[in-house]
Amino acid sequence: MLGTRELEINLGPQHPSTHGVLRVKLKLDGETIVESDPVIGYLHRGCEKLGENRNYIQTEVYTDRMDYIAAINENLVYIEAVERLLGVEAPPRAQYMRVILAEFQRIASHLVWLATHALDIGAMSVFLYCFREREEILDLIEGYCGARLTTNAVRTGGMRLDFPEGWLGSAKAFCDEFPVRLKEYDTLLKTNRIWMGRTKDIGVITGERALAYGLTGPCLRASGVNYDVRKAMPYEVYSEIEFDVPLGSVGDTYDRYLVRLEEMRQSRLIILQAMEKMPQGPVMNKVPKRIKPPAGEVYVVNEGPRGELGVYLVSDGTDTAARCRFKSPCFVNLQALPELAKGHMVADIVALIGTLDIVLGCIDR
Amino acid sequence: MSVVQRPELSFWKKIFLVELFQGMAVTFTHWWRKPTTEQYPRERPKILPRFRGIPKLQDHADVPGILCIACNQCSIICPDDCITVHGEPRTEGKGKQAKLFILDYERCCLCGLCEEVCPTSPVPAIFMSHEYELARYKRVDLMNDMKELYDPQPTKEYLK
Amino acid sequence: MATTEPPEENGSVEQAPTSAALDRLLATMPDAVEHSEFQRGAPIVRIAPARLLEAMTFLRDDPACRFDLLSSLCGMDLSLTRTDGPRFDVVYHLYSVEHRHVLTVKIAVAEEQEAPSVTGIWVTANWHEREAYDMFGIGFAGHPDLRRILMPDGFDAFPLRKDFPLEGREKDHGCWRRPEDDDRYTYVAQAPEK
Amino acid sequence: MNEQLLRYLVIPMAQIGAIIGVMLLCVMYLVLWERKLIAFMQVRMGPMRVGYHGLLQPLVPKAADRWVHLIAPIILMIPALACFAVIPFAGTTFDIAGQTIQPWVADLNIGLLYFLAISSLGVYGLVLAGWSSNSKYSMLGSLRSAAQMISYEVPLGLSIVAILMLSGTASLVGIVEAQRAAGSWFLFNPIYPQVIGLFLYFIAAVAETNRAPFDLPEAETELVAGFHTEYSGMKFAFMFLAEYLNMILAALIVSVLFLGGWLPVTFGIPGLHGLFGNFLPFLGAAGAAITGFFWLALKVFAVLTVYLWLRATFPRYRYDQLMSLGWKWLIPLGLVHVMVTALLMLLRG
Repeated sequence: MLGTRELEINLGPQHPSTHGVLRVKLKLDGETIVESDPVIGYLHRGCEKLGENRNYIQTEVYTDRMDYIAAINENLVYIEAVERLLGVEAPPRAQYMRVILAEFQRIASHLVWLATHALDIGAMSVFLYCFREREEILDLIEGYCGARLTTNAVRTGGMRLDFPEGWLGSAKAFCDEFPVRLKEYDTLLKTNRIWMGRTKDIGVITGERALAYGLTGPCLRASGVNYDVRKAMPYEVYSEIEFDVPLGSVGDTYDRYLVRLEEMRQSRLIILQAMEKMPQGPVMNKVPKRIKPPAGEVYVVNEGPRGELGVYLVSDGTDTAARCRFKSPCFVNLQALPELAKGHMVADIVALIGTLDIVLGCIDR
Repeated sequence: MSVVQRPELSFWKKIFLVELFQGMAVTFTHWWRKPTTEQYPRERPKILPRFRGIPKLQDHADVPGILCIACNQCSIICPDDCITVHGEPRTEGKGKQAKLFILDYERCCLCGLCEEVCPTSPVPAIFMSHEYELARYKRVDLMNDMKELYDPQPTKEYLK
Repeated sequence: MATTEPPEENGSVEQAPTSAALDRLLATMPDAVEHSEFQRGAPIVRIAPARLLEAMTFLRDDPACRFDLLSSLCGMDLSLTRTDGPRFDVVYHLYSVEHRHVLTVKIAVAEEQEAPSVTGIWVTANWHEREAYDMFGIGFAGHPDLRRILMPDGFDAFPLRKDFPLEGREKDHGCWRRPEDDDRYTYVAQAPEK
Repeated sequence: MNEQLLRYLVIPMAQIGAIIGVMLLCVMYLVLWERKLIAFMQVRMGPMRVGYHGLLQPLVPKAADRWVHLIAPIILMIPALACFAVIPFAGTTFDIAGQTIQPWVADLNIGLLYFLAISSLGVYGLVLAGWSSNSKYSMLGSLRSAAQMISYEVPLGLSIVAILMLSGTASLVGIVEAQRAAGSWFLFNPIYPQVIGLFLYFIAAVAETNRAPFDLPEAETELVAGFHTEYSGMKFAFMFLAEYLNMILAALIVSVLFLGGWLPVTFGIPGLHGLFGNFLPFLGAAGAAITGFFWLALKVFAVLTVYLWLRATFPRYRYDQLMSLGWKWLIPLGLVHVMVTALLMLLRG
């Protein structure tokens, strides 16, 4: 009996371009995708359960293992939640240091995104150029806190150590020659017709639909919605730093590429401003050795490179949290994949996974 | 907030593939730039002073005997419960010192909290060393007791 | 009638925090709101589960509130603290891009009872509710396909409940068995026979 | 009788053996050169501990039907090697120990047609390989590569038609002789410089050998290495070798057709036609042959470097864009190119 049946194919969980252990059940009609169903949970380590059985100092060690590409942003949002529970403020110098490190981590995270996104679409050299830049940033982060990826850099009430001498000099050196490198990526990709062909009008999503899906970060701003937590609800010292929030117009993969490139330039400007305005002074406030915040709850939101990082902490007066919920932006962004992928070709789902910039540790927690 | 502008290829650029050649020029110029990779086993990476390798024990000249005072602060703070310490009265001077100190490398996540909370005076007894070659052939080697925690792990020179 | 607790002072003298959205909600649907309070400046309101969908649609569509982003939806197991009332809480964190204000909505859900699903209002709630079901076992009435999202499908317990041990149940553990002739442990994925 | 035997059996066999040996050697060094060049272009060192010895142990997926699985790489390999018979490696014939030896295996007067016919047999190998591995990924990969190779035969052919018109003969030796007679490479041909022809041929050849921006069938990021997913061991080595042989072949054809085969680099400039004709005058004809071979090798090396340069720079086309580029852009361009060549040949006599 002759008949055509849709080809069911498994993308992942062992697949070079799923940015981690993600499995997407694809239903193909020829080359076009009829239906896709992402399956997650392969990297679930129960960070929230650990959060409820470890005290506030120890749980921070687990936060940078969730979104291992934007470690300092995860540490920062968790520590801010603990500080708001305790009612403690970090001294101004520490706040500026946090902004500098968070923005460096954002650039590093965007570089990993650009590297893997370009490699999935075939531009091998961009992958290696991006990692060369990221290497310099990781050396800076290692110079400060001692680890490249699992940073554990922020402490409740400020920062444990000040910048080592010579650190600001090399940070400034990086910021000086970074624009030249960005221009190289642009000449290689931005106006390249093959790149345009592979990213224009792929995975288009309108502003309202993006908000309905709860998309945040570059994916939302590429659809034209102006929501950046650093501007909407400024934390640390972002209110004292002027920077620009790039928005897209069409909301396709090409816009998300342009928005993230522009964000890297803005992050560099933020770092330069923060380094100038950073006052001298202590880096740590008086904080009790055993952190026992008063009973209550708090939901703190930061702008991570992938979107809105949220921590919901409920404390019952003891030194371990009653409920510790990590809202992960990639978990929400990945949910939009089936709608974005419908009707595109198999090669596009690779570009779509790249443009959503998902990190499986952040999704599965 | 500024809307990013989407460049359009002009007709002539499309015909004469200008931007493709620009792209090729970028890779061409990279040809003779100095390569940034290091040949790992022969060239050793430069370790920055604050690098957090595997925790190790250390002693200090002005404190006789074992520096660690077996106060168990590190084993309390450790998120993965890797450290077990048993104390004994100090041989010289008063107070306690560590009789048995087991650190389980297998579970250690190099977070550096133990070095922070260690209260010993001149230098923290347990400190984050600069060793990063942590592979062992047998799981049993990962449970290090005091003797192994003191001597730096020999880095065989890969001369091949 | 809803009582608005005086916000507790946390050392800094600031005028009592107000939330336009909360007042708007109290004005239009006083009976839906069981209790509302301010915690560190953030408005928190507890709504009767029966009136949840109505309240949430109002919060999203009302021009004064315009909560178009459901930032996070999560379950909470209160079996240790709230022993008398229903066991679970479902917490919704809402945000309005237009007015830049936040609101936390809570509903109480008993163990066997099902919470109304808000996937009709915000599509993002789909996976959040699946995770709440997967972690706590809270059923959501009206959810398109409520199945486990993080844990393997055959898993029969709810890990984030307070009574689930941190190290996991004995039954899920495989064990490291070391045959005599070889000194390397090999992982065998079925429970050790006592 | 043994003289006949000698001329038509022993010498060609020796030549074939020499060609296969040299080609396998330069495939290995081409692979090494590719990894080193792309590495340098990407600011890294590339393989430093060079120990390339492709002897891998064989493996066959159990559900595959064994014979087809075995034959597919062989079908891929035979056309790649067979096409070398027609390539003129040097210009002058020379004699050793009394026997005159031509620096090519066979000078067919339908040389170019032979090349086109044999090289398009490779498609069978791909399809069989994809089909016999009995896995969805290989299936998709092989269908894609078959469609791609077939649709890029047409622009390949069109760019060759212009050369046939200019040189009047299909034998590759004849083509290079025509370029010598015309006084300059076809690329800088006074009547109608074949720039578009070279561009067309090069793009089609890149697509034909599944390379650079068109390496869709083995797009590792999407289909996990396409049709040779399930291959390993000697069979994979065969396929790998076939791919690189095709690449060298395409570079050879570009050099012979457009860059004047064994003619020295300065051939185009009026005054210096024969300047570097013969590096080793004391060897006489053999010296000229060796220098001719050297020039050909230099041009092939340049063309291969451009191949690798493309791979380091450009992202990958999607399947349907690839097809539309081939059918909507390259084929019309090819037709126009042929017409213009014909027109100009008529006008300029």
